[in-house]
Order: sequence, then C-alpha cells, then structure tokens
Amino acid sequence: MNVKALLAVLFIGVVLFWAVEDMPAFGDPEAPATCYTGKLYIDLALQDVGVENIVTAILASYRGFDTLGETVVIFTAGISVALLLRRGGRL
Amino acid sequence: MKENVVIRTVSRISVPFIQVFALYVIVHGAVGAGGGFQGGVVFAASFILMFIAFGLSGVEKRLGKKWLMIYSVIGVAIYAGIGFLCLAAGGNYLEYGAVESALGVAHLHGYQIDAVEMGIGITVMAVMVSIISDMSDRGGESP
Amino acid sequence: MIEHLPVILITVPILSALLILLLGWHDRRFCYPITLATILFQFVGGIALLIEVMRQGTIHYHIGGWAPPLGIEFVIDTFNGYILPIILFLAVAAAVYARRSVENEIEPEKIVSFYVLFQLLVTGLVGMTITGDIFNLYVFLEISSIAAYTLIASTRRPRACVAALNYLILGSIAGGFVLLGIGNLYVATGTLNMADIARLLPASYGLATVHTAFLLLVIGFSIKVALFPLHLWLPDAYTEAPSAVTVLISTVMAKVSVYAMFRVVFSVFTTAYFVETVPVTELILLIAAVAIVAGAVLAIAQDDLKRMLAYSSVSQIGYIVFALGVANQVALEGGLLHILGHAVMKGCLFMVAGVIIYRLGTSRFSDLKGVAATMPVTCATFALAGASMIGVPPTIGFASKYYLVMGALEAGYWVYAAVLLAGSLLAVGYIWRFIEVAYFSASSHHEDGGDHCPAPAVREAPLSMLVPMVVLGFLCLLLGIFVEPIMEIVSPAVSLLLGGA
Amino acid sequence: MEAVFEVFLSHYNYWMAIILIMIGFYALIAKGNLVKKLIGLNIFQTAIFLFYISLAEVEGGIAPIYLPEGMEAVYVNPIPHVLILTAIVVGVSVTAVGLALIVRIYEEYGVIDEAGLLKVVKRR
Repeated sequence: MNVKALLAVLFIGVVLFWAVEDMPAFGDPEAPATCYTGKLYIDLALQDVGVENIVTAILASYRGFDTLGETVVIFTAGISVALLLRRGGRL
Repeated sequence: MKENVVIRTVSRISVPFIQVFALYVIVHGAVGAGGGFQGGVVFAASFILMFIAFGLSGVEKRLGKKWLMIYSVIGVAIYAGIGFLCLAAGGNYLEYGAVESALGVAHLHGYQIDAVEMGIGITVMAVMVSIISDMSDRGGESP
Repeated sequence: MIEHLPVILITVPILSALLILLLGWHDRRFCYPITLATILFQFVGGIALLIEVMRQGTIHYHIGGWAPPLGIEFVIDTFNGYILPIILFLAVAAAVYARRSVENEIEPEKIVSFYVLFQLLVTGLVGMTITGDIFNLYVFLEISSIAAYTLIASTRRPRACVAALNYLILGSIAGGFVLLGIGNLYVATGTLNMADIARLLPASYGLATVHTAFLLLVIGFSIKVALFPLHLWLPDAYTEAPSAVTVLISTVMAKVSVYAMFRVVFSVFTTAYFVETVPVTELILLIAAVAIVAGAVLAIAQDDLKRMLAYSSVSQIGYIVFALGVANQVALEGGLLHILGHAVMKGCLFMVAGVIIYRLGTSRFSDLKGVAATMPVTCATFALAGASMIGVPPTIGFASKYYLVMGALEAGYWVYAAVLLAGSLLAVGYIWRFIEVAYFSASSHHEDGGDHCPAPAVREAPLSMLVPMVVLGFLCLLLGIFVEPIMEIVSPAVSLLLGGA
Repeated sequence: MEAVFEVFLSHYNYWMAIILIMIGFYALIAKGNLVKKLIGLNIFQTAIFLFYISLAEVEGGIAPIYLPEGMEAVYVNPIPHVLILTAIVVGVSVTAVGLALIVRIYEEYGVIDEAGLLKVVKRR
C-alpha cells in the first residue's frame, strides 16, 4: 500500500463525494442540464439541422468544431505513434 | 504462426460483412444510432482481424502504410474542407445552411453532414490501423 | 475576411499540418518553410485581431452560425487578444530557432512528423486561447498535450521517453480533473459556454458541486502550469526535450496554461465567487509564495543549466499565480506583464541553453567552464535575459515585479511582498552560477585539448539560432523601457478580468 | 443513516462512478508497472465517461433519436453523449501515445516497472 497515493485518492474521493449531495437525483427531469440546453437541443434539432439523430445533429452541426478537434486529436495520435515507433521509411 | 484453416476461412468470410456493417453504421449516423467514429472503429476492427489471421506483413503490403497516412489526411481534409466551403459560400465556418442557400439545392446540408461523418470515419479507420500496425511491428526486436 | 479571422487562425494551420505531411513525404525540405510560413501567418493574424479588439471591442465568432448556448463561440477580448500575439511571436521565434537545432537533435526520418506535431501543438494552443467554450478548451488542451508528449520524446536520448511518459501520466490526470470539473459545472448550470456559465453560476454559489468544480479545475490547471507541489513532471520534461521544443513548451505552452487558469478562475467563476463567496485567495497566495521560494532554491541546487532553468520556471510561475491570489488591479497588471516578460526571457534563456548544447553537446555546469571566451554573444545574451529574470531595472522583469510588489503592498500583504523580493534575490543566486562558470572559471576545453568536447572548434552557433536568441534578449530590455504602450493593453484586460466583481 | 441511504438511492450512479474514479486514480499513481498505470488511466477516464453519461439520464427517457412523426416521447439529454464521444477519442489517443512510449522505454531499458526504471535511468 502506497500511503501517499492512498491519501491523494482519498482526498479526491472526499471532494467528489461532497459534491454528490447537491447534484440532481439520477434521472431527475428537473435537473438544470436537462431543462436548459438539453431541452433546447431536443426541441430545435429537427427543424434546425433536419437530422433524426439528435446526437449526430449536435456532433456534426451545433458543436461541429469539437468534432473537428476530435478528428485532429486522433490524427495527432496517429502521427505521434508513427514518430515514436516507426523505423526507416520516409516518415 | 502455424497455419490454421479455420481461423483464416472464418475471417476471410467475415471481413467483408464487418466492412459492410461499418459502412452502414457510418451512413446510418444521421437517421439512427451510429456515426463516423463508431463506424470507423468497426472498419478498423476488420483490418485488425486480418492482421491477426493473416499476419502483419502480408496485409500491410496490401494496404500500404503510405495509403493509411494519406487516408487519415483525406479524412481531416474533408472535414476542414467542408468548413471552408461554408466560408466560401458566405456563411460562418461549418454553417451548412450557407452552402445550401448559395447553391439552391434542397437537403444539401444533410449530405454535408454525411460527408463530415465519412471524413471522421476515414480518419479514425486509417489512424487505428496505422497505430496497431506500428505497435505490433516491433515484435521480437526488443532486447 | 477579417470577421472570419478567428476561425481561420485555427483551421488554416490544421490544413497546413496536413500539407506538411503530404509534401514532406515527397521531399523533407518542404516541411520547414511551410511550418514557418504558417506560424508567421498566425502571428500576423494575431496582431490583426489585437488591433481589431482594441479598436472595436470584444469579437464574438459563432461557429456554424449557432448562437452561444447551442453552438461553440470564439471570444477575443483584450485579455486573450493580448496573450495571442505574445504566444505566436514566441512560436515564430521558436520556429526560426528550430531548423538547425532540430537537424542536430532529431533523426532525419522523423523530421516530417516532428514539424507536423510542432504545427499541431501551436494550433492547439491558439485554439485554447481564443475559444469561449469550456469543453472546446478541453479538446484543444488535449490536442496540444498529445503533441507535446510526443515532441518531448522525439530526441535520440532514451531518457526523454521516460520524461514524456511521466508528463503523459500527470497531464492525463490534469485532463481528467479538468473534464470532471467541467462535468460538475455542467451539472450545476446546464451549459458549456463560458459567459453563459458565468451568468448562471451566481444562483448556485452555495452548492458543493460548484466548489468541487472550482477545486478540480484549479488542481487540473495547476498540474498543467506546474505550480509548486504539482511540478514534478516539469524539470525532466524541460531538460530532456529537444531544445526547440523546450523553448516552445516553456514559453508558449506554459503561458497558455496560465491563461486558461486565469480565464477559468476570472471569467467563469469571477472574483465574486473566489474572493467573496469562498475566500481561497490566502491559500493561493501561500502556495504561490512557497512555489517562488522553493523553485528558486531548487534551481540553485542544480548542476545542469537546462534543469536549473526548468526549476526557475517553477519559481516564476509562482509569481504569475501570486497575481491571481492578490486579485487587484495593480497586481494583476504585474501578473499579465510577467506572462509576457517571463515568456520572452525564459525563451531567451532556454535558447542559450540550446545553443550551448548544440555546440558542446552538454549543459552540465562542470563542462561549461570558460564558455564565455568562445561564445561571447551567447553568454552576453544570457546575462541580459538573466538580469531581466532577477529584475534589474530597466528590464521587463523589473517592471512586472515592480507592479506585483506594488499590488501586494496595496492589498496589505507586507510579508508576501518581502517574499517576492526574496525570490528575486534567490534568482541572483542561480543566474550568477552560470555567469560565474561561464566568465570567471578557467576554460577546461582549451587546456586539455578538448577531449570531452565533441565539436573540436567551439564557436558561436549558426545565425538562425543566434538571431532569435539575441532578438529576445534585446526585447527583455526594450519592453522594459517602453512598458507604457503595453500597459495600455494590459490595463483594460485587467479591468475586464476584474469586471465581474 | 436514513438520510444517507436516501441520498444513496437517488444518487447511486454518481457514487459508483466516483468509486471507479478512485480505483483508477489509485492504480494510475500507485502501481509500479507502467502498463498497469495506463490500465488505471483507462479506468479513471472511463469512470469519468460513466459519470457524464449517467447525468444525461432522464426518467423514462429513450435514446435521443426522433421517433416517427406523431409519436411523443421523453428523450434523454443528448449533450453528454456528444461530449463523451469526443472524450473517448481523446482517451484512446492518449492511451495509444502512452503505450507507444512504454514500448520505446522497454526497448531502450528492458524494464517496464517504475522502480527498475528509476534504477536503470540513474545508472546511465
């Protein structure tokens, strides 16, 4: 048992458990997240984007830039692994 | 690796089905569960099955590392390019509606979303396969 | 096209990273010019944005045309308008410096992917700077982090891999904490746009969820900026990375992390939360003071130039975070000025270390005796930037520390003001160590035939490495003398940060 | 006690995610084996994803895909799903780079645990 690590973990655990009591209950339809933007997206996605899958509508259109960032992240990872492990060749 | 007829035959049969399913998942992203990332990973899984069944070097030769890199570039370029298309059409970046109204074609932004999903799928597929092949390339070389 | 400039600053470099890869495949010589041209373009764009912000006020750019609570928004106000040209200028300097240094330190077949990642790192950092959406900030944070892990490990030295893995583990913990913090904020407010969160947050100031989010975000960014007890990844990473990468991450990446911390603390939580509702400023001040002293003491204890500078970074980061703790107009002006000043001088000092490694192959003090005789320009530049690090007037280091001390006195923190001055004195200690070794020790290279010196004829480094170094050295002086025009940008930026109160 | 149990019943999803976060975090910082550290990192990240996904839940909600016209339904909150799709990719990328670094370290030093690595690195 690593005492220092255990203390760090317990600290984070206590902080996170402390937050739980003020969170909305599981599946609460009145939670701020669900009432505010969640409802907005569900109401608007079909007429704004015209795509049945709301997740896709947000992914590709509303928050499309996050997804571009995600694609760049995976591209970065590919180049990174190539840099670290590839021997010879032109790259 | 010892020759194993069962594994080779089964994977030879199942790889095309996996790939068709992957394409379905990508294209189906707009109307149901699915999307570029998920489909790309499934597509990459079919190649990884081939790696396992037929050995690394043979499949790599067929696939070509150069082409994997080019595919991953194409994927990102499709995504970013569609964004620039929207800029050129006078809208904000990634504002699909701008292209639609500039060209006057109905439902164009649905196709743009599909294209974007394809871009994600291509990049994810290429990068996953290239990571796996880079990593498993090194077997037997360690001290 | 000026209204689309914010997004062009990020997407054109992404395309150019792809271009570097494709053309680099064809011919390796294409990589460097494209990288340099793109970063120069970004720098010019950054200046244009700053001018635009100063003239017309905050720029909002809605990606995809979706207004904030739904879409992602780029916001450029005076604060990040001020940060953007700084980081891009230093990126240009690092890119100019990189060419020869990279040829020396990195295997030729890795150069293409090196420049691709270099470009992506700069792009990710620019994205972190101008985004107004907190989750988008996380995405760009990870782009830049992944690029940085690999760039650190891109040298021939195997120890670099160990340093990079350490950084990866701590960086991922930081990323995880930031993600958890964002999640808690999202639970409390239901939105991800920074301005929107700041608008909705006062209603839930009493919730434990918000306190937890604050704590997690601050811890996460503290790991990223290497605030004292969480700095463990920094010395190894800075020491083992290739010189050009060290310059880039120690200036640009560290400053952007500090920016992100300031942005989250001041623009998302606002002073109304962390000064009045939950008084944590005393704690932040204490940690910053410990960081200033401990970083400087550890720097004095090192026997390697690059490692010493790395610990000095820990100390200087303490100064910037100190400004966050004081949180009044004068101290924050000092803090923002120190972001500029520290970027310029630490970039210059790491370039000196890189030049010395380029010629001598080592940066251990025992091997650098009398190096001033053979590399006069390099050592003179070190003395200039070192003076700025100590805070000798009229350098930029003096100006920023002057404002910091004034701010601390204004807020009544006499003890902490003394700590700031003590930090400067300790800086004399570590800067002097190199000066003493370089100028006042007998040269070992000439006397015993230079047998532990790989380059037989030690002379100044190539011009493309010297020029950015000397330019940064003189900037330490010039910015210190002409500090007034900078204050004209800094003052409104600080008012904007404190504006929430 | 009663009150704690009440909180547990209505918030158990967060409790589970936090317990997993703690397990992963412990493995990440305390395990000596580098690969186990990365496994810990994956548990840590996946637990965070679980936290996000569980806060998307709405009682009686269905997946956020529109039903055919005319049918009414409660949909779960779609944003956490989108965010986590992005975060999963980031997690995969970090894991890939970390494993690549471990492969390099193993090739150079022939060790894969932290204590051994410390010894070898010091010796050189």
